[in-house]
Amino acid sequence: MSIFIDSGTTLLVQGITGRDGSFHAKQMLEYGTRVVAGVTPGKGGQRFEGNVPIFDTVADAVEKTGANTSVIYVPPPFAADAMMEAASAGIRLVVCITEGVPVLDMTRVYPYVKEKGARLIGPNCPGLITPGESKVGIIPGRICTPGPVGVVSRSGTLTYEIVYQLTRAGLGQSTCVGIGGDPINGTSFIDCLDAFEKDPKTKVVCMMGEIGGTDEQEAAEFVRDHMTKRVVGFIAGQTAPPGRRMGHAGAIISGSAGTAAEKIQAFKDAGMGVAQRPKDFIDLVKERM
Amino acid sequence: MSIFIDSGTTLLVQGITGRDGSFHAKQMLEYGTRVVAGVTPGKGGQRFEGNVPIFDTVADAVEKTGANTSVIYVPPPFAADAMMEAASAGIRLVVCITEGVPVLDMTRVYPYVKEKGARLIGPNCPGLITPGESKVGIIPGRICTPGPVGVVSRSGTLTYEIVYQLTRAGLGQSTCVGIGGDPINGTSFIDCLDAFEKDPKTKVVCMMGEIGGTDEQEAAEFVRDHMTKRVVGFIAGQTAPPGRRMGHAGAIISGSAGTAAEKIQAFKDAGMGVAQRPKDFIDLVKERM
Amino acid sequence: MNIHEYQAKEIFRSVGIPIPPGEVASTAEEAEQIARKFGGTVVVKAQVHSGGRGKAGGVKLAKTPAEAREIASKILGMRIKDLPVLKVLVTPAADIATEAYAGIIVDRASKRAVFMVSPAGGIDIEEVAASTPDKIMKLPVDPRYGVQPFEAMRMGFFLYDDVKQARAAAKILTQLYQAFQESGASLAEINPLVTTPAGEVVALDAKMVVDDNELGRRAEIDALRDESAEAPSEVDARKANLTFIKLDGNVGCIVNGAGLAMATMDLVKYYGGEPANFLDIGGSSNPEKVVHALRIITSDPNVKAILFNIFGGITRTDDVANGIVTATRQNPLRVPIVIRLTGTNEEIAVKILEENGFTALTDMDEAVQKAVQLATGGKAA
Amino acid sequence: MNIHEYQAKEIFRSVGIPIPPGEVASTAEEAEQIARKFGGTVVVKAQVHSGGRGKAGGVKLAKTPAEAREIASKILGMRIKDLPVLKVLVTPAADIATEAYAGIIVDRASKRAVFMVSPAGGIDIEEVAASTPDKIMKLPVDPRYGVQPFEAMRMGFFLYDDVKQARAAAKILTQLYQAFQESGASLAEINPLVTTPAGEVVALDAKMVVDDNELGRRAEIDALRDESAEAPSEVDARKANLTFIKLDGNVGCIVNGAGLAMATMDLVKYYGGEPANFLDIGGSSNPEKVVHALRIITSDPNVKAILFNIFGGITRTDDVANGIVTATRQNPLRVPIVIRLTGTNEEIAVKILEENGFTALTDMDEAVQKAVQLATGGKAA
Repeated sequence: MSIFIDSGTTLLVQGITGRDGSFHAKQMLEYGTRVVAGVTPGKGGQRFEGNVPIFDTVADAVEKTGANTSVIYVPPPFAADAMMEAASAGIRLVVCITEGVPVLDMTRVYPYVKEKGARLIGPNCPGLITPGESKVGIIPGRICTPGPVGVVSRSGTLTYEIVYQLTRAGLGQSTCVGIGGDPINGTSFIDCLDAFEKDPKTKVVCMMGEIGGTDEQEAAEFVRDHMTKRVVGFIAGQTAPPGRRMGHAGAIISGSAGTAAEKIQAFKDAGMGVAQRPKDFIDLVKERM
Repeated sequence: MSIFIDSGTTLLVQGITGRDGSFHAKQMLEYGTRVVAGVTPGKGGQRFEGNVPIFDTVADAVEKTGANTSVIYVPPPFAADAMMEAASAGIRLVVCITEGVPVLDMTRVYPYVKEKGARLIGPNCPGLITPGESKVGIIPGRICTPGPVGVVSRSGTLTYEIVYQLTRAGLGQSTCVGIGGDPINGTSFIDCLDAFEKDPKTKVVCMMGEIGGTDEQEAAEFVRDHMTKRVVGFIAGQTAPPGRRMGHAGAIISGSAGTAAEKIQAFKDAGMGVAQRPKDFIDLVKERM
Repeated sequence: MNIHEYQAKEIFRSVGIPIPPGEVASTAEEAEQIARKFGGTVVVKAQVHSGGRGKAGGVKLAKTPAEAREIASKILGMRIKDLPVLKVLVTPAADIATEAYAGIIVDRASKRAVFMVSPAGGIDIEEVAASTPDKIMKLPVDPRYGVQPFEAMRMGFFLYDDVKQARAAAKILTQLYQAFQESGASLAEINPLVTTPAGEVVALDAKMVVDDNELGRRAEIDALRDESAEAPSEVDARKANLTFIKLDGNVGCIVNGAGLAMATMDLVKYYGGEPANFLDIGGSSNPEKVVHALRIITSDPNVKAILFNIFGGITRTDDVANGIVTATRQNPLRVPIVIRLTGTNEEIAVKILEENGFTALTDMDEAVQKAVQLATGGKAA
Repeated sequence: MNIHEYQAKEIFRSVGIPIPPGEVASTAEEAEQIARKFGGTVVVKAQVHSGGRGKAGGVKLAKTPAEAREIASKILGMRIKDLPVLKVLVTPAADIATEAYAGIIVDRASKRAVFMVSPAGGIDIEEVAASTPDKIMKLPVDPRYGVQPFEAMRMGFFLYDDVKQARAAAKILTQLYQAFQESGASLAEINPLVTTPAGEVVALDAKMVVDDNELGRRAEIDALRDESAEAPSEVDARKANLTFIKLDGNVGCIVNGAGLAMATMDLVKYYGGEPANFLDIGGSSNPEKVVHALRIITSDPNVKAILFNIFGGITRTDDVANGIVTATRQNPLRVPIVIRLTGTNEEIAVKILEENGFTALTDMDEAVQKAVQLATGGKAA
């Protein structure tokens, strides 16, 4: 078992002929993901890698291939439309990798996708992977291995780092989800924690947060009130100066809200394990297995 | 019993200090409707008829008086905003009397009101009345009397005509609802038929339709498939020439769709009684009691 | 409100839709001059608020300015479905590779503005809908989001295989929706939307109907009204805030409310008469309206009896009574009048009428029967 | 992106918000001339991208043109929170009856643009929020409907009892939302929104922050960027599409991804070092970016060691390796470098580095410890 994606995931790649889209579509195919369709307007009728059919529209692709999941690699000005197109066409899980989507676009995308009953992960996220079954996005497949640890993170590369360390320590993963660090994204920590709680394969969850906002505090409350599984947390940005924007909108501290200290305290108050360094996850997870 | 309104209805009048609003607010008070508040921006703090408090906003009025129903008498350019304000403030039943609301406004009002979980009746409708309990709108109270006949109509004055004849024949009404004749309105024939079907007090339903659209045909199907109670129907506009707009947007026949003959046939196919003249309702209802 | 093709084209141009040039002529001479200016073959198109213009001979090709003059002269003398043609649009004839259809209407069922597009354009879209419904794509627009780029592209690809043409069409459809919204339209249509041999996508015709309820807040659209192109009695009625439609009978009907007005007409027919008109004095009435209504009705020589049927709700029957008194004082009636009125302020109304020598009935069937009797000299009673 | 008060005022004016006149001066002489033109008392306001301008003495009244010159001269020489003041706005001093606050921000929690309004304006709104939270009304705007008239009126009545002032405020708030949307803002603020003794509602200040992600599609907003008002190293970084923040330590960090960059800084500290900066080379990398990153880092004399920490996903580690090779060929390094890289195309990257005399580590902790050691001469190891 796993969350959100598994061997039944049939994937559509939006922007499959672009630089990033084609590169990662190949990686996903190599990993074994069932990439069943691609979309690039004007290239309908062609094939990607001689095999995957390309369509002009998502509606066409879904109708012809029955894809249930979509991953988006289109430039930022077109990303909002791509997410909405996917949700409108009946895609159940929409994963947007694109970085730099205007936040006002997301204020429209969020309710739209919700009304359509789809789940959105991202934007500005690395996607997700259920090791050995399906990879949707850009998380390097070789750093993952199947196992009982659920991973959820606001960061991209930090997720890879920790997954890589877990794998090297023999701690496989059920599913790793990068939810993205933008101010408005589709799936929250709590959504993932809830799914991991219900997933029989997941035994322990690793959660990587950042300074800024209050998502981690709310997630800690959820852990305390609704989870029987053990959760280990980490907060990046302990040394960040307040009031500055650390690379993406997620990582900003305004006033006293959203500091690393405050979030770590919330984790402790919820009875969670707290990793000081990424490598501390290994021992903390092992103790909780 | 009754549908939509009863002695528990606490009413707010939007536009209570206008010409029509003040006139009909008085009529409703005289009828015994529990008019608990009025709204006119800038007149907050005053009282209507020395008794009913006036507020600047619907939110204020609802917070202070707990009104659960609102009736709207504001000029057409402001009616859409008034409907949305009422729904936003937690009003459960919004009745819009205003005639001449632009239809594109209604394309926005309809989903908004629905999202807020409110029921909208109208616009361009006479409102509704549960004789002896509550009157919301402009249906003259003295033409009604309590009883077992449910009345629903797309027209205003035609409703009065028929209710008046029913009353004179000793056939009282459970509730009379004028749903309005605009192309987009909040409550349909089917909504009302469904409510009458569930209302223990209603024994027979009178339904007055018009040429144009297919609402009556769909309502006839509903009667056939989902109703145990008997329904008598009437269609106005048998002599109307095709392709012309008869006074309001409801009454237009385009091509072969929406003619009186077609609608009457649908009524017959559904096993409904059909009144040729308004006065025919009397015998048809009596036969079905 | 209907607007002319040339007016709709101006609106469409203002939002960026590509439309070939064209100029309006009111005389054959003007048409000739315009044709000379454009050079080559032109199309002369009647500007008239009625459908079936092409079938009625209101659209013709002219190869020379002289021919344009001749054709314009013919078209400018026509009446199409009883409406006069007072203007023609002269526009260069276009080379056409393909013809498609694009329209937006307000749809009762979905409660939204709905796009209808079809690669089978140039002909009546209702025929396409009947014979080859799979050649029509309908797309309801969620008013909360507007027409979205991916929706416009889906329609573009439904119309054209070529991605450039699909993109051009998507852009035009988005602009059409903008024009539709900004004008408060209930219908906006391009038929045909053509491709030229060079592959350009261009709108060759334009049609727009505006929701009358929008005119109060859109002065620039209201200003497009061409009263010379409308039936005079309907112009009068509209100015008086009445809804009036002339019919062929002899019982003039003045009623409040469209439903009751239609039911009254039906009842006139039921009792053996023929209604002379549909006339709805509307909800909020005032005495002035009644004065206008009587003037319009009595100007029809066919009318042999006048029937008032007023059921007061938001309409106050005393307003109506005062209107009747004022109007008949100004212009004494030459035909009998039957007044039926009940509802709001009925007692006051009856008093006003009786003090002025009228009698008022309260029963609708009785009033209709009496009016029919008076109009037919008792023959139909 | 921050824009100046005078620029925000131009935008606000363009949507119709009433704002008293004002002109910008870059010299004390210009300020004097403007003050003379306006006559009477003026306010001289520092145009600078940092908060606390008032407390730092960047806003002063001047009763005469000579005083305006003197004050402008002082303010134009200031640095506020390390940013230079290069322009002042000179505007007539207004008579103020009341001061309110009106702002819009994008709110993570509701995932919407949210209005915040308060009748207690003129001071820091966060102080109002802390001390008298009931004096703040928050209203999230449903993006599908925009700010609706009744919502604007509710806020208007929250600010003012007088209906005319409430209506004026409602109009201004609606216009503020329009400016916010049309500019792609993440914050738009009027503080104070004042009433004059005559009862007019007027915006005396204007602040706007634009979402950097919007600039690509809004050339007219992008053109408002004033690079002279930004920290030079951050200007360089932005031009190279890097996110850079200077800190005070001695370990220069070049990392891909904000989370990993922060975690790397934290780990530098954990192992006894001090990060010299935050630098994220972002997702899609190319060798040029790495060249720029190295140039920016090495221009900081405090940097004693450079630490690369690259975990390739969408970033290809071979791009990074090529960048390191190119950059160090152009400008040989004067400080030691520690390269940790793993992930996408790692094998190619390692080969490139080794062929060019670099060694690459794969363990993050090992790399950070080594960099700290090199920077501190082994003292902190």
